[in-house]
Amino acid sequence: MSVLVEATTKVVVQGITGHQGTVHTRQMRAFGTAVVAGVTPGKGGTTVEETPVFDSVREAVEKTGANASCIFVPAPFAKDALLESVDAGIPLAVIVTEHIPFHDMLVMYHYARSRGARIIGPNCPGIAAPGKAKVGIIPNVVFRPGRVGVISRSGTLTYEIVNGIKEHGLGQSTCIGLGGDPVVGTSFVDALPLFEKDPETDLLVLVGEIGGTAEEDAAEYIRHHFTKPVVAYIAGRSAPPGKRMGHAGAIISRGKGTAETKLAALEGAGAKVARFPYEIPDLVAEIARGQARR
Amino acid sequence: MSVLVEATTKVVVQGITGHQGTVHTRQMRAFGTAVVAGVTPGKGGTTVEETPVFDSVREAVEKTGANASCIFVPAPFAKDALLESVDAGIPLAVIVTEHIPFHDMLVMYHYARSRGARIIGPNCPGIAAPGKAKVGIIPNVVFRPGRVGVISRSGTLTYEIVNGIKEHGLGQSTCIGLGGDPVVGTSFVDALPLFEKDPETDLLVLVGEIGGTAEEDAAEYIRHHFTKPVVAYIAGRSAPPGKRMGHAGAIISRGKGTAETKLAALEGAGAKVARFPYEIPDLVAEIARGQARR
Amino acid sequence: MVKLAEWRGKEIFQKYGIPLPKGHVARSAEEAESLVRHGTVPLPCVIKAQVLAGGRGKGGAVKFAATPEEVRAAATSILGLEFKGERVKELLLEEKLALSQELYVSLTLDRSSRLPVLIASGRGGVEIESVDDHEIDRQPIHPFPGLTGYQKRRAAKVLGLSGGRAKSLDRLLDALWKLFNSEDAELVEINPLAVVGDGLVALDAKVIIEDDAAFRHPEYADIRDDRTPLEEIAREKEIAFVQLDGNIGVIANGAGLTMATLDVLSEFGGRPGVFLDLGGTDDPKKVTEAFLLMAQARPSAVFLNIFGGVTRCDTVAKGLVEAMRQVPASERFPLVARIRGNNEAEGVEILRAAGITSIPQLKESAQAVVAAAGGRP
Amino acid sequence: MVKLAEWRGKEIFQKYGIPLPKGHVARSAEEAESLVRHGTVPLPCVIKAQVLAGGRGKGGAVKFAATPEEVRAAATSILGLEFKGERVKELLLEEKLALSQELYVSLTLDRSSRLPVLIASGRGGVEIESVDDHEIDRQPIHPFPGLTGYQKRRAAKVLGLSGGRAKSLDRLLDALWKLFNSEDAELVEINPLAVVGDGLVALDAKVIIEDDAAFRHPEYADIRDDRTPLEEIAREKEIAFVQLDGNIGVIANGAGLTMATLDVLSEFGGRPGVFLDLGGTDDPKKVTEAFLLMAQARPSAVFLNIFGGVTRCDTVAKGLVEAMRQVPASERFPLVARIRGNNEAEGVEILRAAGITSIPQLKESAQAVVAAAGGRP
Repeated sequence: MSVLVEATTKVVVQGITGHQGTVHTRQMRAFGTAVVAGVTPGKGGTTVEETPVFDSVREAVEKTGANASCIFVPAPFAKDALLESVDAGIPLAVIVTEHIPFHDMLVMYHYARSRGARIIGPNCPGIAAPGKAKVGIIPNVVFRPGRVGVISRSGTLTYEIVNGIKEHGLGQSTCIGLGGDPVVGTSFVDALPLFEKDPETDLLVLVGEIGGTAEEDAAEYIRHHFTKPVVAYIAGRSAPPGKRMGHAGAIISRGKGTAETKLAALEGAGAKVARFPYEIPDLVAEIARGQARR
Repeated sequence: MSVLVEATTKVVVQGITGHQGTVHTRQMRAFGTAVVAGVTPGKGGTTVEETPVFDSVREAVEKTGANASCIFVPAPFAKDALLESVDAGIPLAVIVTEHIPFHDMLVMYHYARSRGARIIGPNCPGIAAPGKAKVGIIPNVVFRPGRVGVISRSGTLTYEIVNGIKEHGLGQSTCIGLGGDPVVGTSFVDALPLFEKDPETDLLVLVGEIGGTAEEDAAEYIRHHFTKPVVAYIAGRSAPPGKRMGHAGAIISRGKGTAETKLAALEGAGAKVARFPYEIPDLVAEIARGQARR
Repeated sequence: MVKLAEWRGKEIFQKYGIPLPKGHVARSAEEAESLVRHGTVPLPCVIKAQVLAGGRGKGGAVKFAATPEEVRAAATSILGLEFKGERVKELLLEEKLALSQELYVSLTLDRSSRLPVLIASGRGGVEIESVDDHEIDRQPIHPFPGLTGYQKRRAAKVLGLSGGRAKSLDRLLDALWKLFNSEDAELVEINPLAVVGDGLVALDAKVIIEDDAAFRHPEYADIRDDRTPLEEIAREKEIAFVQLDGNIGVIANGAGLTMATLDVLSEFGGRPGVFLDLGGTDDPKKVTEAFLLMAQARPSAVFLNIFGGVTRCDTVAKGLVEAMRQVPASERFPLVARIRGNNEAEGVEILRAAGITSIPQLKESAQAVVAAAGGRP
Repeated sequence: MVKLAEWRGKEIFQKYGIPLPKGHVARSAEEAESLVRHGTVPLPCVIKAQVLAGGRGKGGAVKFAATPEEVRAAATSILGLEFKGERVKELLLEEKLALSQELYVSLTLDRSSRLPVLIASGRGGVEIESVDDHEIDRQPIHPFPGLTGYQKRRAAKVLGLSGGRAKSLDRLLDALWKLFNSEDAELVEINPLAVVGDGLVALDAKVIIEDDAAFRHPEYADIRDDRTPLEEIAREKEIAFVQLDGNIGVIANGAGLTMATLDVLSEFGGRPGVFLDLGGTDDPKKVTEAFLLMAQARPSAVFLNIFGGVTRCDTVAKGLVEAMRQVPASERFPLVARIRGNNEAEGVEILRAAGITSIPQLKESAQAVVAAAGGRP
């Protein structure tokens, strides 16, 4: 058992006939994922990367039993694509598309949730469980099966860190790139319980960024509910204060949102804090050695 | 354990300062119900029937721990009242108000559901578990504690039937008047599982009406999932064909909706069918005797 | 429910940008002729009786005309009709379009799922009830996200539309969805929806507005269903009142109890003719008014069957006694009363003091009223 | 994000029926004077610099005037200002209202709950960040039912409004909620919201529109944030490009990796000055354009730090080599490259053939670029 995806996960790629859709269908298949269907309205009946293409998700589900969706359709149509996936009964949608208006995501998130479906993303690299399945775009080369879980708000930085873990001779259980948009389908707090109960994860790497309060929320959760060791890294420690969102935004994240508040919260919750990405593998290895000794 | 309400249920009455709100607060209290609060915007700080009145449901919940709401506010404001109750975290709302536009109810129903709250009604007499609590307006005089469950789409006809059961020397476990509006918060199908798992209910009386497909849906559920004996009555057997809702409505309920289809479905599912209200107590008594013998 | 005549439905369609044929209403043959002479409605045109019932085409209530003289003749013949019990007072004249296909779309409520449903069929132009189930597509629409792109694409596929026609459908369905919600409609139906060239045109319009939403739609307040005068008075007094064939008047409270009463009366050979549902009133004056209304319907006998909840038995008894005092001797009727429930003892006592006996059991009281009305037993 | 100047925000407010003072924009002192002389703006009036930064009142960018001459003088003095780095080019002249109270309301997004939040405070007219937490009320608004009556009642209570003022707030909040959604706003803020007589008037308007929603708001396409010319070019080419103080140029892909790179460079004493995020491009031409843009910023050294995913290493290498060929000798810069991930071997080989060594470890490569830029180590 891994987190969210299994070897049995059957993926439908929405927007499969686009460049990214096609490229990553190939990559997912190379990873060993069962990509069973693609959807592009009007292109039903064709084939992409040996994958049958349907006009609608409903048909794809009826014909192939797809139970996870990977969405590449352009931002203006992403909301529709997600709603179609949810209404077709698919319980998991990874949205790779970037630049989706957050007002659209508000509807997508709350609707999916009310229907019992989970969104990962948008603007995210997706999920991968080495040796099982990948739904998304994380490069295959960074993975190696193992017992380190990774959750991250970043894209390429996740690849960097996951790769670092591999190069250190360790491997990953499941890696989830959550995306860093204002409204995400799954936040650290939503993902943590999944790793907590995953028997294949021994310890967790959490990769955050400045802005928002997701890391502070995560720290709160870790303090009270998460029993596995955590290694945390927050990118942007030295970033100059960004352009502010306006006063009201500051009111919401009052006294939160900086690298300092995030790092303090995570350290306070018992996480080991890495100051730079390349420190993560050492910290992970140290904990793993300690676990092996017990 | 009864269905939906317990002796520990704490009721807030929304619209308590209106005539009906006040009258039925008194009646609920006389039934033994813990009516802990009332809400009428602008009337906070006053008292009605020894019940403290608050400006908002949130305050009522904070101060009194209310966990069920009984809504009497006029139709144009009922949607707002329900949303307020749901947002205040109240898991059960009985809406007595009639004439709520179904477009409002669509929002109320789906929103409540997405937030894990249950609506009974609208335009309904509510719930009563004799000896425990009543949330709604069913006359106290018709009840006597016992082991017969009652679910009904009707109002006064429910009183008639519940009273008939009492006059026959039997008593009720829980009685729910679901209301007969186009969009109801809880239908037969939603209520049946509650009675199925209620250890205090030995058999169930189901009171339906012509129109819609709720009884046919119930029959389908009973056939497959309901193990207790059911006595069913459908009002309107001799009613002349009503003004039709238009063609599309007929398309939805194709071949359903008449007394004949409903009675046939219920009989087919194993229910004992009463032809008139006054036949119900005899059928119930007969089953109860059979159960006692076993 | 407020059923709108075709021309009113089309006025609303226009407001939401749903494409329509060029047309105009006429209330006389002269007006009809003048509309085409002045070019307000182009020729050839179709002349349609503005009645609420379906099946107008077969019933001679729809005619075509190519000249002003033909328009006048057609208008004259249709205006004289009584169509399924409704006298034709208004006509809709519309240009006759060269259509290549007739489709069907509607939005209504599915009570089971508590979701609006988009219904589409390629077999338009006939009563949808006569269309085979497998030729009708139903899609539930969740009110939160509303009508989505994929649902509109599916509808286009079902209707066999592509290109400009699919785009036209996309816009039309958005408009229909908006109308359904903003106007508090129970039903919006376009049958037929005509394919004309590269676009779509709504040839008919059926719109039913929900009564309960009347408080936010004063614009429909002047539209009346066809009611009897007494029904109209009852409506103004907010008393549910229905007149049918039959000679027994029934005053009850609640639709379920009213229907059950009807079932029992029928069982014993009674012919209930007037139903008056007191609903949840707690005002003796309203009860009196209801009885006076009932008296005007001249029933052979009246059955009062009340189970007191919100409506208390003593309130009803008081109202009844007052009404009996007011009813003129010529309008008196035999009365059987059955009052049960809240404040039953008080109510029974009030009736007894006025010389009226309340029979507690439904069966016995029903039998008594059937006998009083002159039927068996 | 598109921050709208006050007068633009108020144009939108007007569209949604939010009550405003009588006012008009002026772009010169003459125009300002003429506006009051012609009565377009009544006297006395307030003259406000149209800059995006807050704290205008304290900064001399807001003045009052009672005569046309005073208006001209005030306009002249404000138009000359450079306010927090922004030159004042536009003024908003508005009637001065007799207000009895200054309130605060706004709508924005709470990322944690994924819900819009209605923020209200009785302490308006000052920067909301300076107001105590317990004087600020936050209510989450669910997008499905939208803003509800009970939430508006709570806001009125928090703001101490009743009667006509509460009714005015009710309408204003409905308008604000509609605006927030229909205009794809990140933030709508009214501070101060003035109590004037029995009603409310928005004295200021802060509206920020979300960039990602630009595709459905062509009306905002002409509004530019204050960007440097290079930033503007980058925006047109859809390359994320930020200029700050510092001498090291950083080209990376992805915001997280860019920030992490910055953290590491800073650790070793580097001063990164230009950030260029390639994002998820897979087009060598775009990489070349990015490098040419970077060259124009004249960095002391450039650090290319790419982890290939969607962006493949060989694509980046090709684009880089092409760029190096095009950069004029005068604009050449020392380059440290680190390319990892998808097609790493191919990319490294392409660079090697062009004489560029990719340093695989982040730490070592960062140290190398700091050294190349003239810093330690």
